Amino acid sequence: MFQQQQDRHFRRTLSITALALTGSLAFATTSQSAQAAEPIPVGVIGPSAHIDGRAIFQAAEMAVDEINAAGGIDGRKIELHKYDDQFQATNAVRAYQRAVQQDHVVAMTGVFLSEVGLAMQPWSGRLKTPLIISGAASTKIDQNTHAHYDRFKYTFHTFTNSTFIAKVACDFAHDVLVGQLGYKTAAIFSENAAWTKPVDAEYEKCLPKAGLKVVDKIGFEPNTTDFRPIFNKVQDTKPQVLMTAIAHVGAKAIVQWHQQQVPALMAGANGQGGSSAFWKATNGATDGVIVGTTGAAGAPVTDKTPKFYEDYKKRFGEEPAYDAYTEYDTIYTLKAAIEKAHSTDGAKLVEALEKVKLTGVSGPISFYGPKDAFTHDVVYTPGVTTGVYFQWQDGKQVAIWPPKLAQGKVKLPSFVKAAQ
Amino acid sequence: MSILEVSGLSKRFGGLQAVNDVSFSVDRGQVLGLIGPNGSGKSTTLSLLMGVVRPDRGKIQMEGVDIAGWRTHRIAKQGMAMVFQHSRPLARQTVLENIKLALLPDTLFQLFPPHTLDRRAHEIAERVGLAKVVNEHPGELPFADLRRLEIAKALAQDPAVLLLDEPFAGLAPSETREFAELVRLFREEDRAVILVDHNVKEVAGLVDNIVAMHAGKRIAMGSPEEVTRDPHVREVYFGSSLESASGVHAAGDRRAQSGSDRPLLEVELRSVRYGLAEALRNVRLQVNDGECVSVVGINGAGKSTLFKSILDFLPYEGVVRWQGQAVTGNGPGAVASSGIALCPETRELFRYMSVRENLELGGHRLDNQEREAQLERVFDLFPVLRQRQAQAADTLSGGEQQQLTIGRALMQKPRLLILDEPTLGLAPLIIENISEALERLQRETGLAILLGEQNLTFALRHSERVYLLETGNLRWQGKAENFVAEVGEDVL
Amino acid sequence: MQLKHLIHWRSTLVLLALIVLILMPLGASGYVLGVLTVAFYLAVYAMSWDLLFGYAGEVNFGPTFLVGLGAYGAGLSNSVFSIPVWPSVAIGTFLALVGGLVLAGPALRLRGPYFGLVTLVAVILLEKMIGLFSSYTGGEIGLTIMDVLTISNVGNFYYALGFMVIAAIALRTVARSSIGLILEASGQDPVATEALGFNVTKYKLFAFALSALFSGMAGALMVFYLGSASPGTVVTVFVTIQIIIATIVGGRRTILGPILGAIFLIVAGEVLRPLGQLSNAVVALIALLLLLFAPNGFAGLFARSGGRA
Amino acid sequence: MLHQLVEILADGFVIGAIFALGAAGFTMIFGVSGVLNLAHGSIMVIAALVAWFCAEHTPLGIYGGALVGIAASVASTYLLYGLVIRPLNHSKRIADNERPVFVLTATLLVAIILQGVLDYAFGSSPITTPTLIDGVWRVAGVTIPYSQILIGVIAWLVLGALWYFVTRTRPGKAMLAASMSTTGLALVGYDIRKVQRQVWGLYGLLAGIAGVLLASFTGASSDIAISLTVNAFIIVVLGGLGNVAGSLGAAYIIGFLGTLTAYLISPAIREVPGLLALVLILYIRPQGLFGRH
Repeated sequence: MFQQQQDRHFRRTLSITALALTGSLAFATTSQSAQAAEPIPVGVIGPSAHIDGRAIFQAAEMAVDEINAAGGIDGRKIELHKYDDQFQATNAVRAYQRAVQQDHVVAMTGVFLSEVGLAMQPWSGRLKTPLIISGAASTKIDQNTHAHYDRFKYTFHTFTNSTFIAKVACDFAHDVLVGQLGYKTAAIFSENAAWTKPVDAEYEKCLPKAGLKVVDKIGFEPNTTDFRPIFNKVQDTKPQVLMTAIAHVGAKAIVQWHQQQVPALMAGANGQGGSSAFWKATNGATDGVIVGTTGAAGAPVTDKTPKFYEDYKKRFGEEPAYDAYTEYDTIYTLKAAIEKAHSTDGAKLVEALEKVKLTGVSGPISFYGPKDAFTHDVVYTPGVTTGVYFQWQDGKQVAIWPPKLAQGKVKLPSFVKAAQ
Repeated sequence: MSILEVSGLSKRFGGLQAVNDVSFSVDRGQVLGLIGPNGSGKSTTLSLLMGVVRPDRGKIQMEGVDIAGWRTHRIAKQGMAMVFQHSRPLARQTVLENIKLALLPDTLFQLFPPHTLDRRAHEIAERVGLAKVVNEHPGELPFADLRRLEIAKALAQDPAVLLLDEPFAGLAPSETREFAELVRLFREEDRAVILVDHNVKEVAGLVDNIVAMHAGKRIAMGSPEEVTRDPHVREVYFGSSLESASGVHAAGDRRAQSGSDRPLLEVELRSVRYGLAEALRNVRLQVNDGECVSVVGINGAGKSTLFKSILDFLPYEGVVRWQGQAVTGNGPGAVASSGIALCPETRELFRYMSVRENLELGGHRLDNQEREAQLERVFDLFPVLRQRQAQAADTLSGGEQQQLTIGRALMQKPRLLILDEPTLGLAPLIIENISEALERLQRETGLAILLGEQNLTFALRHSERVYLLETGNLRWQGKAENFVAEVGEDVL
Repeated sequence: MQLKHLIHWRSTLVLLALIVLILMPLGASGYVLGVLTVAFYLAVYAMSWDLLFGYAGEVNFGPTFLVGLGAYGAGLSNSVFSIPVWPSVAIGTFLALVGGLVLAGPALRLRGPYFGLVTLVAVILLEKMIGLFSSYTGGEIGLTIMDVLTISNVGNFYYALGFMVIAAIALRTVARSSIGLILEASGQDPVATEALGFNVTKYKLFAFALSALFSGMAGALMVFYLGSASPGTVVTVFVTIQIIIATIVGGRRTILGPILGAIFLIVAGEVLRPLGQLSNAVVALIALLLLLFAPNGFAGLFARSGGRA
Repeated sequence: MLHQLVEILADGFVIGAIFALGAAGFTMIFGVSGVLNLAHGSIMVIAALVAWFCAEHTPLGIYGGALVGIAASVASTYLLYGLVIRPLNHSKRIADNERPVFVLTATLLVAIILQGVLDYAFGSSPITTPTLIDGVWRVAGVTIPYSQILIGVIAWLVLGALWYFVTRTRPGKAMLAASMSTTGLALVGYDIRKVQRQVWGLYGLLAGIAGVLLASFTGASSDIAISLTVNAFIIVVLGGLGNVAGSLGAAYIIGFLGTLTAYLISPAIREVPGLLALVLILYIRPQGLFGRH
């Protein structure tokens, strides 16, 4: 009886073992194949289910197709590898490992969530492969690179970080909100996310300088579903403008602002607001909202911007979100670096990237050095790398700032009060 | 000094005084029988002793130490062990491992038991008659062996006081004898045994003393003979007396009036199984139009299984015919719609719905006028339901709920009413109410009734014919007036 | 006989599977090792959960409460207080242990879905706390942790493998020991188990402590592997779901099953990566089909049928 | 202070009603089939997203879209019941005492599958369906959008209809009764399988309506599914499992507690007092606030 039982047990353990072995072996062997030969593999990562994630993939695709059509990089075609991080940091880290060790990409680009970017950052050093972040805004990324340059030097950031985002917003506020509309008070309206903390801090510093008194600071969780309590409180302090710093919070805030007819203009950094998909998601409630972004509706931020905008819209049937501009530039920046380095080696690419200088669709691109506070972030030049502020007017993005790009004037929504 | 002395033990659950000032004692080498009808508080008493339920008042002294209110495992270590009526052995372990579980020390610091444990477990298995199945899994064992396993586990603790909750329930006569032998063995080993059972008869030859309980109170104490003779006990069990009960033969006259021999329900069950256990075998039963028939038997004899099979809640081998048509496999809804109404032991009321809504659902197939009329009849029959018609069902007392259950069944305007233990746990007054209602129903409507009861008085009073069910087999059938003569007190 | 089982198990599974796994770095790419490293940590979460859920019968929807405490305990110690790696791991593990005992409190009072709800609440509250103290914890983007166990793929692979093996031996030993038997009995019928003289409270506390110990330590170690800790990686309900799927798919109450389940889950996720966001759905679909057609999981597929009701 | 009170009342009124709709179906399913459906939130989101999609991308318009969304929800509950729950409930390979765990896990897996499919089909960005009517009502210094009032009114009309249906009509009563005792219902002559199918249909309907209203009130996206499920779970446990009226009360308690917290303390910790209250209540009354015995 015992013998039999032990036998049964033995057989069972053996077969489990066999399964584990064959499983892992099969896995190990399949993953050995596919060595890249001629083309240059480049990775792009983002959450494909998200408006901004989709924008990253589409922009990368477009840039790669253009480059390949024009003969590639030194005659080598780019082979784009897409990775969906599904908003999960561990998933992204595994994808990064796969990209480098399996698909042999020379650089990873994209990244929408700051959480994902920060999780991938340590791996850029370990994998010795550049990570060029085009979508996440967190200033922390650049601070980390600065503080631990040796380990993190492989990380670059083609999207202006939060601090600069706020600086641009203040410049806009000074020119338009105060200068044109005569507003005097503002409330900071920002989601509680890592990328918004530097924005809040900067807003508090620079808004008063721009001429807007900060009468309230409203923070809320990114997953807030009901904004009525928030708008309710806003009306106690009666700000004339809500200076936004939102990206995760999408349609809900805007729709309820519209539905509740909050008598304050909404303007500022707004991660999703640049895409026409957002107009649809809010059913047009976003009409009248002013969005600061990297490019808009063909406004010639640089001379390359209008063509990109038109091509993108034609190809994908929607307006590019903010990170479509930066991701598109990222691919071209990478191209420039590879050409400069005459190599796809990670360390050499880092050196080349540090020296790169070009004009993209989002503005001129060069990176801060190791000594600057925001190491490897794209250099901010006041008055030049400003991006553009536009207002949603009847479903169209109308650029209103900076003046040289302006296509129209601010139109106040019916429920927003003009300054006396 | 007695090893266990209980005094003034009391426990209340909400509105129910489950155990009321009960005292008794038991010595080493003695078997004490704790008897009483269902709901009399004897199982609760065992739970109180074992510390599963904390007593409100009273002392439980074990060798001079008051263990009332102690946690169960401490009481167990003090030398008390209990065989639960329903307990679940470890299904994935063998019988031997289940026994070894009980032998394990209560410590986190011994990962693997000494080898002597194996021998001990085998010895115990041997003693309770499980030697042949030590390497089987409990799921493969017949019912009696599962009970043996429970006893083995209790025995493994080498208890000074052993509590047995209905050890004979569901056993065949030969098995009952084996178990009784085991209990005698415990006595010889100088253990004190407290044994809960429904009837005196079964335990009379086994126990030294009996405590009889009713409605939470101790109503008698003494030797089996004394307790059997005790008028109070007899009344609780038999109402007035058996003879007079079977003497009330209004029932026979009634059938003569309706004068029908047409079979309404014919049941031929070859076998009904729960997994591997066979709950019923070769049961044939017939109910004629307008007749009242009862199925008697103790708890676990298979009455509920029989009724559930008739209503097609359970799959079975065999056939059930209703008015000549086989209804097997039609599903409970269809069987019920054909005119059979069952009042299950669990009542199955719609607990958050009002009394009236419950009744209306019972009569959902009637048109409005008919339903109102029938509702009136039910209210006539059970006036308390009229008063309580807006109350939610689960706010009613037990007796009221039972009346509602019957009322809901009557709303279906059935031709056959099946009642499963309608008197279970109810006060005499309520039982009287229900009794009268049933009589009225038969008299006025010629409704056929199939009654499942362990309360013989009640069963004999209402029925013309009786089936006696014992461990899934039909043991006796015949006219109610012959029951006492032919089976008599044998079943009590 | 219990001891024999153990030796027997060691001699077959550990020797065969372990040898292959130990030799794996010779042939496999860093990517494969990286994937398996994560799978090993997930396996420890799942094994620890199996001890509570499979053996002690506790419907714990909050394994990540323990994992998260371990991860954040270690991560904060390292990044905020600059405590070295191993002491940080110890602190995280200790914090998880405390969390395990806290969770055991309601487990002793509540049963089934009610207890499950409390554990769910524990996870949500932990997530909220991380959000509220974002100046320390980094909020939703999490902590960046500078120290690492090692940056070598092979080294990390061996750390994870070694830890998983230790956890598996420890958990399986306990599960197959007297304590496991008593735990299983108290999960099935606590009253009857008490009546056999066992202090059920003691065993439950022990089970929670052990589960917390390993899941907390795994969380702490994983943080030093990943280089970051965020709610998304160690706390959210999605991680809980992964743990549950790994256990159920691998086979509950086997301790070994969850390892297979975890490897399946992670490897399948990677193999299906080309499907993009549908990969999760497909993995879940496979798991659902397994549940419907092979309810005992992988381990059950290989156990001979019969012997069980 | 007064305007805040008005807003809290107005908000809690709508939120509570939407919660109640979702939870009523959830608890009935538990009563009838013993299923704690962890895919509950996903089903609400299916309705929301399908409704939004049809309203935006097809000529059906808002109302047509809402109907299609609700139909999608009903279809999913039927599929869930027919393809997953029923087979599991009848599987001979699963021991009876383990069945609930299997069903629970299966619904969890369904939730993940749905999340993936929804992400794939609609993206994860939150959407809101178009407002039914524009404009606001200003009262006591408070602005309340007409659309919110309308949503509240619709939610209450549906709740009223549900109440009428389950207390006044025969099939409705049968379904309510089934959630308390399926055996009892079979005993009075109902075909249980049919009633079970009906209850799953009703559940789909309620979850669908709740989902569509939610999409219009606060917006919806695939990633809120889990929190919707947790919310419903909390409500029905508070209300007493299987107790429809109890879950209505609990929905309002949770709704108002959350709204009060959001207004008076911070929207960031909206759920926390509800969760704490839940833990507290479970300690004192493990059978739920309105549960009996």
